[in-house]
Amino acid sequence: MRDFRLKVVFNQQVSQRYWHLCLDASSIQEDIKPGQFFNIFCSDYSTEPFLRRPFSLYHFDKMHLEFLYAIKGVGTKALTHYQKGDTLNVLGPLGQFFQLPKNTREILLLARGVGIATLAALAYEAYERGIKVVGVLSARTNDDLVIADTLQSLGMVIYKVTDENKTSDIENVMERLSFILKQRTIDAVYTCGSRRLTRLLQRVSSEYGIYGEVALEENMGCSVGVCYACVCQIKEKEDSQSVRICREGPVFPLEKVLV
Amino acid sequence: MRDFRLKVVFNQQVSQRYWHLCLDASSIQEDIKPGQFFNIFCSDYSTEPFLRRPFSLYHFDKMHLEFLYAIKGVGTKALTHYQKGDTLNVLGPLGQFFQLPKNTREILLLARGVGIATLAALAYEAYERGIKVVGVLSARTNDDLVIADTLQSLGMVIYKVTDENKTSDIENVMERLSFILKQRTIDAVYTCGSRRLTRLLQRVSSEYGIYGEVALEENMGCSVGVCYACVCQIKEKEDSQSVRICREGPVFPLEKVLV
Amino acid sequence: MTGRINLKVQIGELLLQNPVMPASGAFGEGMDELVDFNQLGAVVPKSITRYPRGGNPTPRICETPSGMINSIGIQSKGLDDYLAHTIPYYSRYHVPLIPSISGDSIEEFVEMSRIIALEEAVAGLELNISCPNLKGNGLSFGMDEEVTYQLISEVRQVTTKPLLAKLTPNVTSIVDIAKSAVRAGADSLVVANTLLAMAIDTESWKPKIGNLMGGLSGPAVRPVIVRMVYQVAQAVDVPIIGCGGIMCGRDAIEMMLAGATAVQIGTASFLNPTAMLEIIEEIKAYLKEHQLEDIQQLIGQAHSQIKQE
Amino acid sequence: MTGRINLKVQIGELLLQNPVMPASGAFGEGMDELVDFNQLGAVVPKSITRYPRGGNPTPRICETPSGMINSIGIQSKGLDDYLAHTIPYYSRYHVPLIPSISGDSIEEFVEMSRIIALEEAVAGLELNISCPNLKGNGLSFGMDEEVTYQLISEVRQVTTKPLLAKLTPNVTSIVDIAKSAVRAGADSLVVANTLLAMAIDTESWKPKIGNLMGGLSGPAVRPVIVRMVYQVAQAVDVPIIGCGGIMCGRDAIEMMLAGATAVQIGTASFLNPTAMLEIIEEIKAYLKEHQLEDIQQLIGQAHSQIKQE
Ligand SMILES: Cc1cc2nc3c(=O)[nH]c(=O)nc-3n(C[C@H](O)[C@H](O)[C@H](O)COP(=O)(O)OP(=O)(O)OC[C@H]3O[C@@H](n4cnc5c(N)ncnc54)[C@H](O)[C@@H]3O)c2cc1C
Ligand SMILES: Cc1cc2nc3c(=O)[nH]c(=O)nc-3n(C[C@H](O)[C@H](O)[C@H](O)COP(=O)(O)OP(=O)(O)OC[C@H]3O[C@@H](n4cnc5c(N)ncnc54)[C@H](O)[C@@H]3O)c2cc1C
Ligand SMILES: Cc1cc2nc3c(=O)[nH]c(=O)nc-3n(C[C@H](O)[C@H](O)[C@H](O)COP(=O)(O)O)c2cc1C
Ligand SMILES: Cc1cc2nc3c(=O)[nH]c(=O)nc-3n(C[C@H](O)[C@H](O)[C@H](O)COP(=O)(O)O)c2cc1C
Ligand code: FES
Ligand code: FES
Repeated sequence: MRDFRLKVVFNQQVSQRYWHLCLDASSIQEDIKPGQFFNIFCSDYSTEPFLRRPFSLYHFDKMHLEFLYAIKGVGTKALTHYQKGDTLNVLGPLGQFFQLPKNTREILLLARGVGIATLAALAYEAYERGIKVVGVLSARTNDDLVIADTLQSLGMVIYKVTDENKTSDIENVMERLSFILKQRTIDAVYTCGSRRLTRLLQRVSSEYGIYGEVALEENMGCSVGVCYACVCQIKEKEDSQSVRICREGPVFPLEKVLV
Repeated sequence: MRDFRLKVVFNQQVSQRYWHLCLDASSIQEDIKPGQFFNIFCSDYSTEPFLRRPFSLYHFDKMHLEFLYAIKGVGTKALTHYQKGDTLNVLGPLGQFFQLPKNTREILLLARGVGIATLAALAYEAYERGIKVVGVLSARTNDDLVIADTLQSLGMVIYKVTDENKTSDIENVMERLSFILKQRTIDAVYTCGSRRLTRLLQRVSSEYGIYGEVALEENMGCSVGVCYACVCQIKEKEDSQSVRICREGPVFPLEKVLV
Repeated sequence: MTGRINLKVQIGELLLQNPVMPASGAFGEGMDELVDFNQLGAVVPKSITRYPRGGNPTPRICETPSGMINSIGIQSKGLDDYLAHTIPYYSRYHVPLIPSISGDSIEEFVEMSRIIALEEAVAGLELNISCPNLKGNGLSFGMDEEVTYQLISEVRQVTTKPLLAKLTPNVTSIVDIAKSAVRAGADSLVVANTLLAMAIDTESWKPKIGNLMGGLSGPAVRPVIVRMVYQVAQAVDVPIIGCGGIMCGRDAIEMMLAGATAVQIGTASFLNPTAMLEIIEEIKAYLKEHQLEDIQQLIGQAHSQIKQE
Repeated sequence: MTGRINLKVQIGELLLQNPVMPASGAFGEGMDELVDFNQLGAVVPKSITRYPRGGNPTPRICETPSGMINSIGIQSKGLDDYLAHTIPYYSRYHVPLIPSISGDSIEEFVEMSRIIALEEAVAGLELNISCPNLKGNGLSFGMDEEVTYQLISEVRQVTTKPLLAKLTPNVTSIVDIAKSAVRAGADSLVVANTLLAMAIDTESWKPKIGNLMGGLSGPAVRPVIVRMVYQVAQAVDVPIIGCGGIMCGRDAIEMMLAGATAVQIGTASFLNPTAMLEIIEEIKAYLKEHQLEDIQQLIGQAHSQIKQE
């Protein structure tokens, strides 16, 4: 983990709300894994934001770090001003990564909104390791599901549900999950981006006895585990314990998180 | 006076420390006069400065407002980031302008540093009205005297004095002034940019009984006369009175200012 | 929903057409070319002192991260000039005129209040008991509960017009001072004046303000003032006027959610001379967007949000 | 001039190799990959409480103009864990270790101080008498002269190691509290903790901090803290550690010109994790540029600049 100063390779809008940022990672020696994130300083060119903003890797290889981000507020807006050739301070790689249990042959991803970006990194890794991927991707609009097609084109089975089509309600998602879990042999489930969907997947995975993980989000200060801004509650035996999303997370065993 | 949103026509570096900014003024109906200034919001693209920065007009016509500014700190640095096509919020025209007494045929300008920009506007007006101009321009380096040549090329008599040539000391300037005032019939004198030179010109103009004016500078808050940040002391009979540089100034009768 | 949006708010017996007014010291005649004063909720001119006063040495302002320090020292032409020129000038406008009064002693506050309140054009009085510039080392009347009580109750004797007490944030408990002011008869509290501050030039090693210290204003201080408005709103029943760092409509709304009935705008007018008018428009647009008919529906709502949980 | 620049400063009996140390709560083990702790003037870990404590509800931080609000609530594993893990961890480094202590009562402060001071690795103690999060509505020990005096004098009984009292800025007169702390035996004063603040989300109408209010830090508050350092430096003779909004070497120098002997860096490390090391370099470069041999030549110089006039 270090604070790298990386050149922007491209930073382009890919849908109404989403942007795709690619940085030159040739100077990074560190091992990077899906689920990890970088804390990005996006205020060189504007008066806000004051703090850095955390973004998971969406895709990466030896030469590139790629992020997929949705415009929310000042930070993500400021990030859109960076252009090819500009440099960005990115601190990372940070946090724990997703685990693919031994002998996993097929996984299920349940993602909502920007959570899709986080799980996409895992989808790519699974793909490279020959693990099959089924994804249920949820968003406000179809336009927000830009990467669904990319994943589909790699042969993954992708179900899209959206608010605009009224297909994203819990009942409908539940139905899809049951259908998938009955039809296929899913070895592990992963989720990111929604409390409601996390709770749903907790129920389903415990019912089916499947290993699961979730990646959580919280406002961050330091992103390196010193400030305790980013905590969440984790079940420990009878008790619950407060852990840091930037350090012990953002990826946690699904059954342990209290959401 | 209004807060105009004007397009940048060009904004270019003209010497090591000086930049030349030209704005499209076609939307301005107001009458503008040499000595007046605009208060410019230069922080659209950077975290600083917080307040606006005041700049006198260096040159203007119906279509353009031109400013000549020296890089000092955060504000002027931020201003250099504006490019052709960008827009700038400029509040003005503000303040009182230089007076050319009736039947003036020749004037003397004594300027230091950025004060040269302020007096240049007056030089151009004098030139257009057929009034002869003699200028003693002082700066740290010869490089800072970019517009001296422009003025010279219009037929004005320009004396350059600089710190680097060790010609800018008071004695030497005094000598030049005496020489000019003896050789020529100067009807009025004007100064800007230096307390020392202002005091010198006060002595000289009172000795020779010549009308004089000075343009002053001070940190500004509102620039429209409401906050009383920008005051200076003016002699009133026996007494002295506090006046606002943005409102009663920046141009004042030379003999009245207490510097 | 009728489509008509109500922006009217009540400060004591004053009904304001909208909650936006200038903060004293950042407003005055020079702005009339830029701002139609008749659009404002009220007008609050620069604080007036009993006798003419020259003010402090320059530099009188400097900028700081997201803020500025000022130490003007209440330059003023004195009460006589105020009665002769300032009040008649503002009488032209048909929005409430609220002179801000800055005395050197309780007696001066009382004397000025009595005289100014007699003017028909004057709708209410703001008592600047918080100016950190007047006395040595930044002290002010509003730093002491007892002094605050005494000052306001004595002024209360000489006028029935609405009294707005402008509190200082430079205190351990603004709630105690606020309660004291209300007990003494203040009809409204302006929360608050500037935070006492200082900046030093690392080249000259000298303070950036001629008077060494001054008052910090601008967005940097807003979180402190929002907190104080919230605390004071829990403790007193009179309307609060939020003042400190409001730059846009959202900032004004934040202040009102915290418990302010109206807002004052200072520093924002330096960055954008028409800020007050834009803030009024932005508040209107916010209400429309959120399908609210009446600005009253915002006031203090952060409190109810918490109680609900 | 020899070309060697002295950055050493003295805090009580502690000689620091340079004046730059972390502010408690914005520093910890997770930073060792980024910062060589041996380069710092001292290390100050997160405040420790007597018993394990979960801390406050999230969100625990939010950003504000040029600053941030935090209300962590001193999440801590308690004293036993601190003795077992934290102190041994920092013992590896050869810079002074200054634990920050946060008690719920004077007795707890005394008990923890006594136990922690016994550890050989501990060079001095910082008493966090200023945390605005612990008690209802932002109260803290350091808001009262008497309580401050009593707390520090009782702790003074149980250890001879240097005591640093971290003051709160949320008071009417920080000078009175500072004098009280020094009278009680504090060897140094940290000026200061965070300003009590609040921000409200204009969409949800809820406070942006789970605990409603929190402490404002970052460059927004620096002018207030510089003022306090300046005032306290005039009033007491112990070394002051300036803390609040220092982002770069120039800011540290401003604090020292105001009268600080050393500085603590908090929020800056969030924006730039190597900020502390860069600040040390920038101070060195500043001294070189200004042909100064010794950092002592800066401390309190704003005061002499004024006296000279
Ligand atoms: C580990 C992690 C990975 C993430 N990965 C992605 C990703 O791949 N793509 C993506 O689009 N988004 C991702 N996010 C979310 C992203 O960080 C937020 O959308 C972004 O910070 C919003 O900033 P803003 O200034 O645009 O919005 P703001 O208007 O400032 O805030 C919008 C919301 O963002 C949240 N927020 C504000 N500050 C922070 C902060 N310091 N840290 C975290 N959240 C904050 C607040 O809860 C707020 O409601 C991730 C978040 C975390 C914690
Ligand atoms: C009426 C008037 C006309 C001017 N005309 C010109 C001009 O034509 N060309 C030119 O180059 N400069 C001009 N100046 C000076 C110019 O305003 C300053 O150089 C500029 O504000 C410096 O800003 P900065 O942020 O770059 O420097 P900073 O580092 O912020 O400050 C450098 C110096 O500028 C002064 N300063 C800071 N803030 C302000 C403020 N709000 N108002 C005034 N001064 C301030 C301070 O005294 C400081 O010492 C004029 C000033 C005035 C008052
Ligand atoms: C230049 C300046 C002058 C001020 N003069 C006065 C004054 O005369 N009386 C007063 O009560 N407040 C005065 N104030 C304080 C403002 O009224 C207001 O309380 C403060 O600036 C905070 O609001 P803001 O952040 O919107 O500026 C002054 C503020 C500034 C910036
Ligand atoms: C996230 C966070 C946690 C903090 N925790 C503590 C703490 O545990 N004890 C303490 O004395 N101060 C704590 N502080 C206050 C800092 O030590 C420091 O006084 C304050 O942040 C001002 O300095 P800065 O502007 O450099 O951040 C904390 C500050 C932040 C931002
Ligand atoms: S963000 Fe600081 S501990 Fe996680
Ligand atoms: S800058 Fe406000 S009165 Fe001149």
